[in-house]
Amino acid sequence: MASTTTPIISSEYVSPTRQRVMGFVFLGIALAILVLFAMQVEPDQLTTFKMKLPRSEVDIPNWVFSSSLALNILWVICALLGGYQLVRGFEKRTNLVLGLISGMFIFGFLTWATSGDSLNLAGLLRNTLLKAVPITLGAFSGILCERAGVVNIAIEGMMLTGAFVATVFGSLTNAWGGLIAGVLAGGVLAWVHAILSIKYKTDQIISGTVINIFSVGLTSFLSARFLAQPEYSYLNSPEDFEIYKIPILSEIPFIGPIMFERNIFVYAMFIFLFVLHFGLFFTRWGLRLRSVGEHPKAADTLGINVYRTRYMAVILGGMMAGFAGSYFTLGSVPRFDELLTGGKGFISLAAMIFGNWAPIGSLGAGLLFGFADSLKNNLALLKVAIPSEFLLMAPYIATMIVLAGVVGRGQMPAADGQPYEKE
Amino acid sequence: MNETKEKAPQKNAAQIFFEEMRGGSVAIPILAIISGFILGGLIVAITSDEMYIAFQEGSTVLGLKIGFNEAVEAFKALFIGAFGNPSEIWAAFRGGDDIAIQAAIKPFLETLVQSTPFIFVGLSVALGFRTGLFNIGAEGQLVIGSVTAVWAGYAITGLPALIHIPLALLIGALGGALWGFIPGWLKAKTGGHEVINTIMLNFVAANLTFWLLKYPMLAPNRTDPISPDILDSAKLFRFFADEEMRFHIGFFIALALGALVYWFLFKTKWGFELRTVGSNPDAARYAGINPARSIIIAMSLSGALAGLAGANEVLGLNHNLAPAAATGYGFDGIAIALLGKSQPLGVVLSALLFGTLRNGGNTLKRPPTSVPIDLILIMQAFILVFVAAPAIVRTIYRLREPEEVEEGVFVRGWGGS
Amino acid sequence: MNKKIFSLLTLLMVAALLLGACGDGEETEAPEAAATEAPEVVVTEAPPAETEAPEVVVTEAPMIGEGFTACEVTDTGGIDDASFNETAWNGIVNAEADFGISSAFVESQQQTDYDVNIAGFLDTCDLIIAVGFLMDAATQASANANPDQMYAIVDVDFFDFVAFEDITLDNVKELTYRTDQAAFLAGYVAASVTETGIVGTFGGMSFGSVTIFMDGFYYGVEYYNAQNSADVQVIGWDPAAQEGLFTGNFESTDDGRAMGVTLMDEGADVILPVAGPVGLGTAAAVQEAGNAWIIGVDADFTLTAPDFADVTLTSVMKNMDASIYDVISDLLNDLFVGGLYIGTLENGGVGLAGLNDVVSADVQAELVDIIAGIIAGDIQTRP
Amino acid sequence: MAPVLELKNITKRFPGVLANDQIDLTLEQGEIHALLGENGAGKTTLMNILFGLYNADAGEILIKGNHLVTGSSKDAISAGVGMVHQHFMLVPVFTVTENVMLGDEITKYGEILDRTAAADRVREISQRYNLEIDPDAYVKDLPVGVQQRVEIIKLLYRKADILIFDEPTAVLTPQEADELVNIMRSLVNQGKSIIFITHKLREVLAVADRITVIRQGKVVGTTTPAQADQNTLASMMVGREVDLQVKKEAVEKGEVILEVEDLIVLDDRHQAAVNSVSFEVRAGEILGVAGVQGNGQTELVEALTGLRSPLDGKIELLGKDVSQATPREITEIGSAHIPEDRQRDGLVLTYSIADNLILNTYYLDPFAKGPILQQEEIYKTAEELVEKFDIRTPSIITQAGSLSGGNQQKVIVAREFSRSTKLLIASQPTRGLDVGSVEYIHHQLIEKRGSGSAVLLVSTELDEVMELSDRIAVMYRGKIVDVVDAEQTTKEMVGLLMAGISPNGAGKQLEASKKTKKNKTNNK
Repeated sequence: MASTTTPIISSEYVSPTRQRVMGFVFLGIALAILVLFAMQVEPDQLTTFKMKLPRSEVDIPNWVFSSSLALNILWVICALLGGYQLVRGFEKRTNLVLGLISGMFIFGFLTWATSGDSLNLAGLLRNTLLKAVPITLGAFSGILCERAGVVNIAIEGMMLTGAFVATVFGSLTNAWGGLIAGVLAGGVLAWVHAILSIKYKTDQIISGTVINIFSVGLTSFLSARFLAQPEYSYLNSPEDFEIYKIPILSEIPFIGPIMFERNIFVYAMFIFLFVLHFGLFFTRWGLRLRSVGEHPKAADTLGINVYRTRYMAVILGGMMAGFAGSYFTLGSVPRFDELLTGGKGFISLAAMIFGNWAPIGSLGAGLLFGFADSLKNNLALLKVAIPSEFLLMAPYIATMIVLAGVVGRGQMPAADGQPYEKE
Repeated sequence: MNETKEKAPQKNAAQIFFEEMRGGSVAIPILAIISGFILGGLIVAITSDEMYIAFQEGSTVLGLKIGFNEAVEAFKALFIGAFGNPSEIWAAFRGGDDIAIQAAIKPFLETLVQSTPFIFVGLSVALGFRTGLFNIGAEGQLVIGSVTAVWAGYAITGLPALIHIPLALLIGALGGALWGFIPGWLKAKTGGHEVINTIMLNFVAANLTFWLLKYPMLAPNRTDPISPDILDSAKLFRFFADEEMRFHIGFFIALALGALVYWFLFKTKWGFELRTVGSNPDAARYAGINPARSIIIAMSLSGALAGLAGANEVLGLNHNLAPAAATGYGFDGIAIALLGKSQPLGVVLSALLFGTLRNGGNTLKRPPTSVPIDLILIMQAFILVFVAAPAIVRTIYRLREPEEVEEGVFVRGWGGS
Repeated sequence: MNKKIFSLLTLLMVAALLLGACGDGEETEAPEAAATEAPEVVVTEAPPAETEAPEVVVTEAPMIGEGFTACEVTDTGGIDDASFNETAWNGIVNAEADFGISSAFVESQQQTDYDVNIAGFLDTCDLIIAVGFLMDAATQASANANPDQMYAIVDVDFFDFVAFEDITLDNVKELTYRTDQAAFLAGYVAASVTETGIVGTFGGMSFGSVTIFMDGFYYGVEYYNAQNSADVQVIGWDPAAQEGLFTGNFESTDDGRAMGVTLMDEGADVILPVAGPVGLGTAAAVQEAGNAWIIGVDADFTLTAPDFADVTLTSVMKNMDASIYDVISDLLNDLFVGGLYIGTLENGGVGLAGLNDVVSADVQAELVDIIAGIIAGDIQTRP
Repeated sequence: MAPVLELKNITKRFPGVLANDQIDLTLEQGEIHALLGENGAGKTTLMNILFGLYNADAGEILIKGNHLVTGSSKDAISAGVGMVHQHFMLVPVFTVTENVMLGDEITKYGEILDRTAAADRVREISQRYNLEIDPDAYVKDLPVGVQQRVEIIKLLYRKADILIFDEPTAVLTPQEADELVNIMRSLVNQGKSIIFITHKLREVLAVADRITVIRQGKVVGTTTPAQADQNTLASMMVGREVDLQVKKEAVEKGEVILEVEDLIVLDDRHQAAVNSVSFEVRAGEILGVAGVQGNGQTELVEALTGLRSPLDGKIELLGKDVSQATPREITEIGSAHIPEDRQRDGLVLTYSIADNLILNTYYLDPFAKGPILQQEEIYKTAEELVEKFDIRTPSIITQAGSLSGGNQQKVIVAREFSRSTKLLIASQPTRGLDVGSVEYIHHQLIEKRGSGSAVLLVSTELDEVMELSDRIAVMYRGKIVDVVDAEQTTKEMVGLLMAGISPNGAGKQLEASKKTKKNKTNNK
């Protein structure tokens, strides 16, 4: 390709400028930890992290340490890493180190915020996990579609419809009935998206926008017309999924109660993570799906039915979004309210891009969003002097920074968003 | 090829119209709107209890009849809500009483009031489309525009209306422009996709506004997050003394901007640059146009137009700012720009349609029809599908295929480069 | 049909609440009511006299409301928010059943809708009820322009902030509520049942009509601490700084759930969510945890969200339904006077719903004294 | 014995074009059958029909006497048909093995890919047919010639008997092309049959057993190399006598217009696509840049036109340093540019011809006064240019996209030649054009030279460079291997230079260039 406006940077390449910039970023973080946190705490203050969930039977003592000592160690490590980056450079591992240092900054922030107080770390992580569930599942939906070359901006709409349908059918039958219905509803919308974008070659972003508008309209319309009416209120109390404690795993200290005392949505997220990763990269199904998203014509010449593969991928993606939507009404709160997804579908989209179109990356991005979302509650409780509105903004700004290439550009499927013209 | 135009580079309006008609450029939106209404009516019918009761207790025919009536009643309400009652209008004009005429045409004027922000956001999104940008953040730009405009409305004092109003509008536009500039700059410099960035900025704008209203912009002596009222000198001129006749000059400002955007896009070299970048960024670079600069300019202008929508709402209608000042306009803007084929004239017409639906919808949701206003969203979605996938409409109504592709294609995918 | 039965049912609840012991006659019709009947707290010793007359003759009276239409314009939340808008609506529904009036509602999507929605009811409605402080200006403007039209507005006391003087319009009833008084009681009750010594609260957005609950709740807990030399902590609200825990919306039940979980993680076992339907998410979290309590807001949660009746400790009642019912009744009986109404414990405008069995009889008895104290003005319920 | 392949009466219509008109073709066992025709004659369409990528409107296909139901490449593949496409059908981010097995995967436990077994299979094939390859390499990292090998292995993996090569030499050096011929021969010897699509007469005569010529969708005739020569084939292909020679007058060389010194340009992957290149072009001469596609020509032209800023070195245009100038500055100093990809860079296909004719002068008087475009002036100029450059169009407001390739190129030529410039940079100016248009463009270039302009002609068509240029600079792996006088060199010599082999002592330079960068490929 001759004249693209921005050069494509291969994932492994670290330019000298970037090396220096990153070095200064690392040092900046070190300085921030020193000035903002380490110098603000009294020498004798303690930070207490509670490691046990309130109802958990697995006992584990609180984690108590000196705030200032911990903070001083943190900034020194960051400064050393920054110095090394400036002088020698971590090359390929720059992003890894950036992740590490970001982690230390966050830990430093928590240590500072909690100094002289206590914070339930286990609870924070559990909330992070739960908040990540719909986002990650939504991102999986995006991955399925986009790996096959179809942009799905309609995750939000599919989630919303999935949540609505799951509520109604969950109320009429049981949780499983609701789940199946919600998943199918997502699939039906995706089928429409597939027809529009694959058969009619409508711009995929427009097609997605239409589905979003339609979903908001339809669910709100039906909700106002039926669910809000007292005589139909029985349609808005679905049976939801109970917590299922996994026998041995839930006994593991700290991690057990956080991860293995949850309902099926959390487990499903991990199962889908494995299935999707393995399926995409280690099976015939995945190889073909990805080939259709990378170079559909090549796939076509090898006898792979591009249209059918894309239909399949998009419909599966829609079902995944329907599943993600069902989480809201069957896995979280058994009740549908207008617009209850609150933009999570769009965050999913960001998480997918953030996660480099890969299931594991998306989970990471989902956890990051979940963490930011949960942390703001804890910070409000710790009376950290940051207005709640700014805490609410944090995840979105973080996404923009990541997208701006601070962490490096991802590898989008080459044919993403391009309709395939057979003739 | 049309033989008549061979030696006539300057086409007149009638020629353009017939050409467009044959190619479906005009026919398709019209048929799409008709189809949208039919499907909307269908939804009203199938969600009405009365129809099912009639099915159970009466006959199928009766049920269908009742369903049909429900839909007709709904659209009647929508029509009267949007344009007024024809017989009343007729009577009022015959009577010649000013007050009665005012009352009779009030729904129609209210439709124009409701259309005004739609024109602005429609133009905003259309300008982006023309430059190959998908501005999904008109919502956030609108919010920021209303914040800055309301600030200019109450904080700047001592100016005559003739200066204060344009100044407040300008500051509103600048606020929106800033909120468009950010994703534009990010796109041009880092390739970060504007769809994601504008979505993110919508959330940021909402939270930022709430904080501003809670603290720096909180009206004196109040506790709830609400800004002070703007000064009288910043209020957009209203044409009627009656408080309930909200028709104000904003509508004409919007129309003027429509003309301005048309002139800018199609009659100036700047517009030529933006459209070239939108149609073929590689060719634009080849032709010496700086696509990065064009992207930044286009996003800023797009933001400015959306910001004006917000300014229009606070300066013309609300006169102060509270949370939930305006919602949903971002997606409406996309729909309007698509429906209007990103042509300023088309955008104005589509915005009038949306204003009609919105205002009519307000009547629709009141008794006796009590149809949730969300119906119009569903109808809009249908209309859009048909516009975006003209092949469907062509199949249904058996139109011929167009020969030429249309100008202005979006950047596909997320990569941004 | 169903709708009528439901209306009747709701009416009975309200009647039961307002009149305390007077509810006996209708018991058979309302099986769900039985659950709430027993631990009833009598918040109003002296119900307003003028409401008593029409109330008693519910079934026999001729429908004096024929031809009268009452209409509600909601805030941006839906009519079915299980709290704010819905409670107000119930007042109209009750009046509909009692007086045979007609009713209508319309939901607002955004600020610019308020004018339109109010104006849209001008021709058809005898009384327009605007719900929410955001409709302040729109209602005032409309009322000034239409002196013959009657209005009621919830949560607003008209005030000219520039001239710094109160505004009273003859055709508008401004309905405001000292919910801090009722929330104070809830705080006291919460402090009495907590086992962890921590109770929590959060809001939807930081509006005055929201934080007033949190203020009262906080002061109620403090009062309990002072009276019983206890050390129950409130997390999620700091009345001095007027900062606390907020979801940032009134829609996301999932956020409500997360709030509940977070508060429980930090040890709270009684939670007051002041966030409309978001609170139902908290209720779901509390129900799942099993060892905590939720306090309902605006309406009695055991009625509006019966699924969570088992974890509902009590509800802070903002009896918008009753006061709107009264406004309609006054209008029908030519007793209407424009101006400010302040719902208090004294006049029954606010109150505490039925207490869960877990609340000891002692505490119930103490509440009676506290109510008296508040009414007398001896106890401070907000900063 | 029945022919291995028979195409009967194949007809295919595209909107406005009859691409294939009742075409008959037979392929015998063990032969190389060349399908010869101009660009746009319908060769590729025919093969795409055979391969199931397109559906024919009429006609039938017989393979070893059996009907082939077309409509899916799957059927074609299972019938033993394989195709090496002109644009490689390879997924760049997949490995060689993954590309080879895609669509016919070796799996274990049902669905799970058995990469080891597949890699073994690839290795086995590559040894048997002498096609050296690393099965685990990513395709995006391979040079073009090796990518072509992957394509061939893909066919052999599928046990294809009928191999179709679509313009396979377009991206190869003459030497690589010769090697390909050897590979094709050995494949035929092992029992395969080959259809070889090309428009290059020389290759046809060298390789084919039989030659079928098609023109405008129709079969003109079938012949053999023994019965035909270049001229008869050319006239069959074009339909009239063609003069393959270009006449050019001697022109006095003038001042130096463009001077390039030690230019280094990075490509999109941050590798030096142009590595220390120096040359100059004088007024009144055509400097041809020869070289196999992807040896840095694209990046060189981009640097010269301001589309890509060079890492180092100097570019002087009319004495001004323009190495960091913008495209507009360079245009204004006096450079015209016919871009390599006219549809991507040269035209806005959705714009009218009139707008395309002012694409880089729209802001200048008289087309714009202040910010306002002067529509009448634009139309007037457009009418004149359409007339002068003989652009065949219904009107000047017709969309450029609806014109034929030749007329599109004329629009660009009209635009670039209507400005008075001292330098013309023409990149692949005749790619994909019919013979008539090629003649026209060649004529225009010569005329430009005659008018005292300097012309830099970049082309991968060696014949074109040889005929038009005064001097020829040969590029190989980002270096200029040698600059030779067109009069005093031969095709063979330039061919060797294009392969990086320097017959007269430029070897040192080459050694250096080999060290600097390997894996240099274009990533088209």
